[in-house]
Amino acid sequence: MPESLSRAIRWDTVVGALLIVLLLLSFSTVDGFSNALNLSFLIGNTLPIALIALPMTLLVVSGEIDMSVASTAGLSGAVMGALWNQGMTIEAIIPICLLLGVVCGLINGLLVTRLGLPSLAVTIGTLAAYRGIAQIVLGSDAVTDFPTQYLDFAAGRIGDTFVPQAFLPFLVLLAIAVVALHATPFGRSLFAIGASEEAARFAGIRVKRQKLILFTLTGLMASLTGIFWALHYASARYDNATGLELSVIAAVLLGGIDFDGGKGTLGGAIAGVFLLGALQNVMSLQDVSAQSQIVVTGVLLVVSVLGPRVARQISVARAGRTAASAPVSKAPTPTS
Amino acid sequence: GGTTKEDVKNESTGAAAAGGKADPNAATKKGLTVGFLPKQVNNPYFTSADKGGEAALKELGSSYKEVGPSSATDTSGQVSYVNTLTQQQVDAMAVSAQDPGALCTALKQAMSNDIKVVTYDSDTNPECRNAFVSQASAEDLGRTEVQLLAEQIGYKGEIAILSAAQTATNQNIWIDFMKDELKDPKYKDIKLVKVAYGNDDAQQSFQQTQGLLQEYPNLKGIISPTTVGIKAAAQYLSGSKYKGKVKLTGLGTPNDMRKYVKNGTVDAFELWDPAKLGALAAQTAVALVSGQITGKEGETFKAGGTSYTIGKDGVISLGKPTVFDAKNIDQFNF
Amino acid sequence: MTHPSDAGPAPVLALRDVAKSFGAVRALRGVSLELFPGEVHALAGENGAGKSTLIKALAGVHRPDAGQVLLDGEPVVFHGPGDARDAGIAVIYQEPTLFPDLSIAENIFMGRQPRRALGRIDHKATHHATAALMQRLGVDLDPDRPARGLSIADQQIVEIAKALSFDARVLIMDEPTAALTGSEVARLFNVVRTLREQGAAVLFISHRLEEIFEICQRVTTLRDGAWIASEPLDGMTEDDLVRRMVGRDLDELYPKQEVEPGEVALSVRRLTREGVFTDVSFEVRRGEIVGLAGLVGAGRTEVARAVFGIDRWDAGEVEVDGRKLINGAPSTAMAAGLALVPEDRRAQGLVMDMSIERNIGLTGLRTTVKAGLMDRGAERSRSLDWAVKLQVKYARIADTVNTLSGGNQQKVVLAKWLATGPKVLIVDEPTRGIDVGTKAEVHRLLSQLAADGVAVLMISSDLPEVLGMADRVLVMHEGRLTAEIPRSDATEETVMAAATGRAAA
Amino acid sequence: MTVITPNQAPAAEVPKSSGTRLVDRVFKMRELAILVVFLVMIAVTQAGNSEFLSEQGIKDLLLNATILVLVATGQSLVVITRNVDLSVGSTLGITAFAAGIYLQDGGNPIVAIALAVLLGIGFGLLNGLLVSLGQVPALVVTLGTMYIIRGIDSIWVGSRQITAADLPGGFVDFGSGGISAVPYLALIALAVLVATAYYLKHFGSGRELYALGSNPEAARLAGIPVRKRILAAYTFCGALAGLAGAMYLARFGNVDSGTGNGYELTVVSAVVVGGVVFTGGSGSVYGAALGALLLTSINSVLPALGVSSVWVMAINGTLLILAIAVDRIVALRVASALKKRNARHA
Ligand SMILES: Nc1ncnc2c1ncn2[C@@H]1O[C@H](COP(=O)(O)OP(=O)(O)OP(=O)(O)O)[C@@H](O)[C@H]1O
Ligand SMILES: Nc1ncnc2c1ncn2[C@@H]1O[C@H](COP(=O)(O)OP(=O)(O)OP(=O)(O)O)[C@@H](O)[C@H]1O
Ligand SMILES: [Mg+2]
Ligand SMILES: [Mg+2]
Repeated sequence: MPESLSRAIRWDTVVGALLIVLLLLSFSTVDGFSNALNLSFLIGNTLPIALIALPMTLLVVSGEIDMSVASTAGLSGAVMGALWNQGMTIEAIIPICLLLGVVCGLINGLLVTRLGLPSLAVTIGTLAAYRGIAQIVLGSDAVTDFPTQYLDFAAGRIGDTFVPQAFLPFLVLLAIAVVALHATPFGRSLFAIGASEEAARFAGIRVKRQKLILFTLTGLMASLTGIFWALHYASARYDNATGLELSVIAAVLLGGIDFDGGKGTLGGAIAGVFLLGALQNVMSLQDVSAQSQIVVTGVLLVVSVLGPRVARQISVARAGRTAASAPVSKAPTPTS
Repeated sequence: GGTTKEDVKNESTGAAAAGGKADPNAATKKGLTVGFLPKQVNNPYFTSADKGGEAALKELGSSYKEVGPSSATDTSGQVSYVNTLTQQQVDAMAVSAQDPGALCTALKQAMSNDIKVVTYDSDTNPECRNAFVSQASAEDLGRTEVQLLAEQIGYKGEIAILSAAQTATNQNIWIDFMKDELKDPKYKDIKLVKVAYGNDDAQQSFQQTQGLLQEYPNLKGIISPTTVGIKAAAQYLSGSKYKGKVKLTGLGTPNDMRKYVKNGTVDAFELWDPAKLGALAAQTAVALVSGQITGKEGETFKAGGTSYTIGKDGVISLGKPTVFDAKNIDQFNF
Repeated sequence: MTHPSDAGPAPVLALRDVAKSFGAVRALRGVSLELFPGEVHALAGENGAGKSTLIKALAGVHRPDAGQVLLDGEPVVFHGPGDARDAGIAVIYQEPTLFPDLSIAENIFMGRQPRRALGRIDHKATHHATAALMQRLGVDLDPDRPARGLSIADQQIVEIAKALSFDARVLIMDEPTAALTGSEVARLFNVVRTLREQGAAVLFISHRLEEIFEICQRVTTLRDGAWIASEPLDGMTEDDLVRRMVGRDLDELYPKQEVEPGEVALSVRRLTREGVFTDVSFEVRRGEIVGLAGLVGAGRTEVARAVFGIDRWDAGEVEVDGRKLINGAPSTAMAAGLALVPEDRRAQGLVMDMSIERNIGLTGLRTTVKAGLMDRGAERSRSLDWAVKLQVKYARIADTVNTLSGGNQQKVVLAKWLATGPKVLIVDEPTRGIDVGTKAEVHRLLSQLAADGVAVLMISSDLPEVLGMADRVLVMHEGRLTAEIPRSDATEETVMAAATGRAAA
Repeated sequence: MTVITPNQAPAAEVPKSSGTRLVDRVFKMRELAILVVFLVMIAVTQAGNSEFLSEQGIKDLLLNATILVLVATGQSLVVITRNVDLSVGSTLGITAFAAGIYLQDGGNPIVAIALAVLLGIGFGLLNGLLVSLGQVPALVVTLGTMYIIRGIDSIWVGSRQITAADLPGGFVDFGSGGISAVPYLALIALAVLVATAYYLKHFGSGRELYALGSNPEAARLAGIPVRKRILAAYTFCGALAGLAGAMYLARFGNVDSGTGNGYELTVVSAVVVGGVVFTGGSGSVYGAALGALLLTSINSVLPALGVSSVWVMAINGTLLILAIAVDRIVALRVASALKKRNARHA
């Protein structure tokens, strides 16, 4: 099989193609899909997942995982609400919340890199801990009265177009993340770490430091998402974004990021995020029940890993057949 | 000079809901579509409520649809379903809000697209909907539950509350009224020792009940103003040595609680009829679309033979809850 | 062809016209081979000639695309390694295949533990059988110790013990001696001889030709996946064999250039890592090749790891080119001009799932950068340059390194480090698993590097290599430096004496 | 032939330093760290609230742990093979409902349990086939089947629910009954646990699970039927999730479409806290069971100490981290002590 072809059927490109096909089909056949309002809803509701998917992809590529992202988001929303209730200015609150996210990420990172604990276990722990702190901070309050210009920014769109205002900053972040992962030495070292941590260490890559940076970035982005969430939905509660981590992970997996580390592209991950988002939007418009949507998500996940596998096996079998059928050259005559 | 809470308060006073004028005699429109959006689909309570709404709509010659998230804490899911209903251009939607604030933007969006919004069971902020159909006045619910339990324990002893989530809006209002009721001198020998939260999760409610009993060995009674909590507490009590000794009351459905009433774990509990709640929500929605009401205080409309008056902030109340006990429980099936 | 098959005993196991391809790579094309009882058969060929592939075909790991496997003259199809094992074939693969979490005893007897009633495992019997095997091999390894953390050599010994425990009719060994030192090799050979006398057929692969001549009776040579010859070793010379393998005459194996040592480039002073090595001091000068010899487990690798910063040291200091290194920081060591070619290429030297290009590029992340971004052109040309310079045999530079043969993988590791242009190069078993031709090249390279002013510290268990290449030989014994022997005095005897602790330092 | 001479182990056979060996064993037992944490926690609670270890209290502790212990035991087997099964929560939910529906129509409790187990086996097989034949990452596949089974469950169940009133009295009584402070359910779980642990230690196929988790490629070369073993591990995990479903029904007498949602994280936590390593090949089911006991007990300890439930979650998470951190630090200490002592001087 020619290289270009086998490269073209890489799973991340398949996901991207699926997304495009889905969009085109929906535009022409699904009532209410193509109008600007719906598209802005679609994008707006998918943004929190997409935002967290950026650092999560990098983290997973380097062989780690952060289950606490949704809790960090919830915590930063809760702190934002609590401080707002105290009468602080929103302009002061947001940096504080971002800093808090950095601290949350740093804690995860330190536990993983300094103590050498498995990140899955650590972050399942902090998943509970951060959410618990959020509960302590905000209790049963639901803070809703944030200033309108912020709410409008988080929920509004640019004029009458389908583009939410918050989408442009997201695109900037996406571009930064793509460059960081795919075009910098930092990103390159993440792939190496994910594929073989020991070999990366022997190549002089500062594995622990890179991981610490990543966890910290993830915390930062999670708290940014928490702020966005609270403003987008005009509601800061301690249980904001509960369960978001699974959505992020499902989307990232769908985008072809290998959880063993060392493989995947950000483009694929983001395509996965929006594929799931668009699919849910379309299914809702088509009156597919929530339960059936869950099944579809599950089937898609299974197919996303079985598909490339089957494709590869078929292509290997085909390549094997052509090679085997090539004439075997005569063994050279022995020299003695 | 940033923006603080105070600034926001000052800028956003006034601006209540709904303009226009009500015409009580307008004809009831037919062929409408009303979308029901419960907190969670598949939740038995909401299913009965929505079934009630469906029946009422059928009677009124309109059609019904139900959408909703499969988790009761998936607020963003609920928001996107509001959006979906808006996209599908239903005539009205009946929403039970997971969060008073989170749905606001989307609901306002819907109202600006000429869709009438009724909340039922759980309200949003008043400016984000046209009317709220309340299951019973919060005050009634809070006070009667205390009265029920006080009778069962002979107005004496320690009691506790097992609530749902700490953020559950309804429960918190009811609990406030319970505390207020307890201030009455006739309850002077009753002491509320703790409010525990089981998060509407069977297992957590179970363990919270255990904890209450271990922490307060002299506990005489528990009020659980949530159908999940009371069921879990009843199941725990009925399998423990506390059965019959510690009284339990609160809000539960007759089907859930039948067994525990019969085996002596529970004497009496209460609830409104969720089907009626759903029906009233549907009727209110149709009345709003038909222009018979706009949601202003004082307007009246007829639904299912009864006349309802809209109270302050657009709240319509279903009436008093029903108390279930061994004598009457077999007459109910929901 | 000069087969004795019409006369002597019938072959136990044979391959007939076997072909095997991986995608476009034709690893074997029409290869035949016959293994006779009571005979040790050598398989020779350059890196990537197809030796390991042939073995995997024999062992049921690979299904040949064409041709037959014959067991006692009957064609058989092995559906998996288990089938081959049941047919009495024991295999030592080129790369150790141990279960790190399990004990040595379990590793050896996995799948065939002695049983008690009801099919339960007899743990005690397993332990004792392992202890007996270890005694037979003359090593002191605790059967209950987990395999994790074993040195490569010890892992290899466990593999050998595993293969011996089968009492198999056919014993196949893919470079079993690559990580071993002389005394262990000698013991292994004694065991192999005993097996041969008991009538076992043995297939033996090694890049150390003297070993082949020592233990084997017949040899089959492969070149580029093709069968070249099968013949008795009697009367053959090493040069004959090399010519079969390489297809030409070989240059000198130890092309040591005489160099006048310059100033000190690497200086290690009183370095100690508790429980591992103690009070190690030495210097390496520019232009010098210093050999570090010792028995397996003497702690040579440990010293190299600590110097490079992989492990932390507890006391002492290291200077590269006058710059003190920070404890436990490989990146600063690299920045100071230090390079380490580690001993375990699969785990430490390479990211197996990454391309050749990127593996070599990994050490250049700081240099092939333009405006903070990767300069892909520079990265590719740097990688290509070095892959070509070291004559790595590959199909595409973008292929993952796990498709390369063992020796070519080793070349990639070397390329990766030479590309950094180091001032001090530490190589740990640089020619492990490398064929003679390449070995000579590697030696010439090391020699050239030294001549260009690089200070080279060469850790090797291949004593002739140390003697042939080193200007000075340092010897370690039980975690201490016990001797420093100048080239003129370095002989097998002096070095071994120091390594076994017989000579006073 | 059953005559056993006590202490007949010949002294000479015991390696030289049997004393230190024992110490090693004990220290290497990662379970010990958890056990200590657990005991300290219980002791502190008892000191603060004497009701805690009353007969009812002990019974509650055991009952709470039972279901998690079962599921965690099954999960450990899968994790030992370097895989994971995230669908256990969904399986538990759907099997509990299936058993409930059957009982509701007047079925036999034993058959109901068998039904739940069989259904669990079915889902286990599905996962096992996908993972072993498809050779795809277990995390993704089982996240997928988690969604699929949950979706099917909620479509099938709809808004129906099984309540205690629908179930035979004997079945529900069995769920909360026991021999003094020891519930029947806990006895069943214990039996399963001990049998599984014995199997893992003393049977070839059990050891092979560790082997293939430790190094899959080597396992293949050693002729271990890798796919078959993985399939078996998943099937067993599914079976235990099914059994746990039946027990859930008996214990809580209450099943709806949400039952078991989110349970997978609790199970994974228990397994991880119990020292079963996610990269496969090590850990024991006893550890996982202790992890389960620890986790569920925290949820009983905090209310019993009168800690406001607002704090429960934060404390829960912190304790979880503490448990694995302590475990890790102890392991590191022991490892470095061992290294110094064992340094080879050949
Ligand atoms: N799994 C594989 N996929 C693709 N190519 C492979 C694979 N295994 C081996 N090859 C290729 O087959 C050829 C023969 O490899 P093999 O490992 O048999 O060589 P070898 O003679 O054992 O070499 P060495 O002495 O270096 O161990 C090489 O070109 C190698 O790149
Ligand atoms: N039984 C053991 N327990 C713990 N660690 C061990 C054990 N055996 C060996 N080691 C580790 O291996 C080290 C010896 O390393 P190694 O065998 O790599 O030394 P070496 O001299 O580099 O030998 P070679 O290079 O031939 O492998 C010991 O110091 C120790 O760290
Ligand atoms: Mg080879
Ligand atoms: Mg070494």
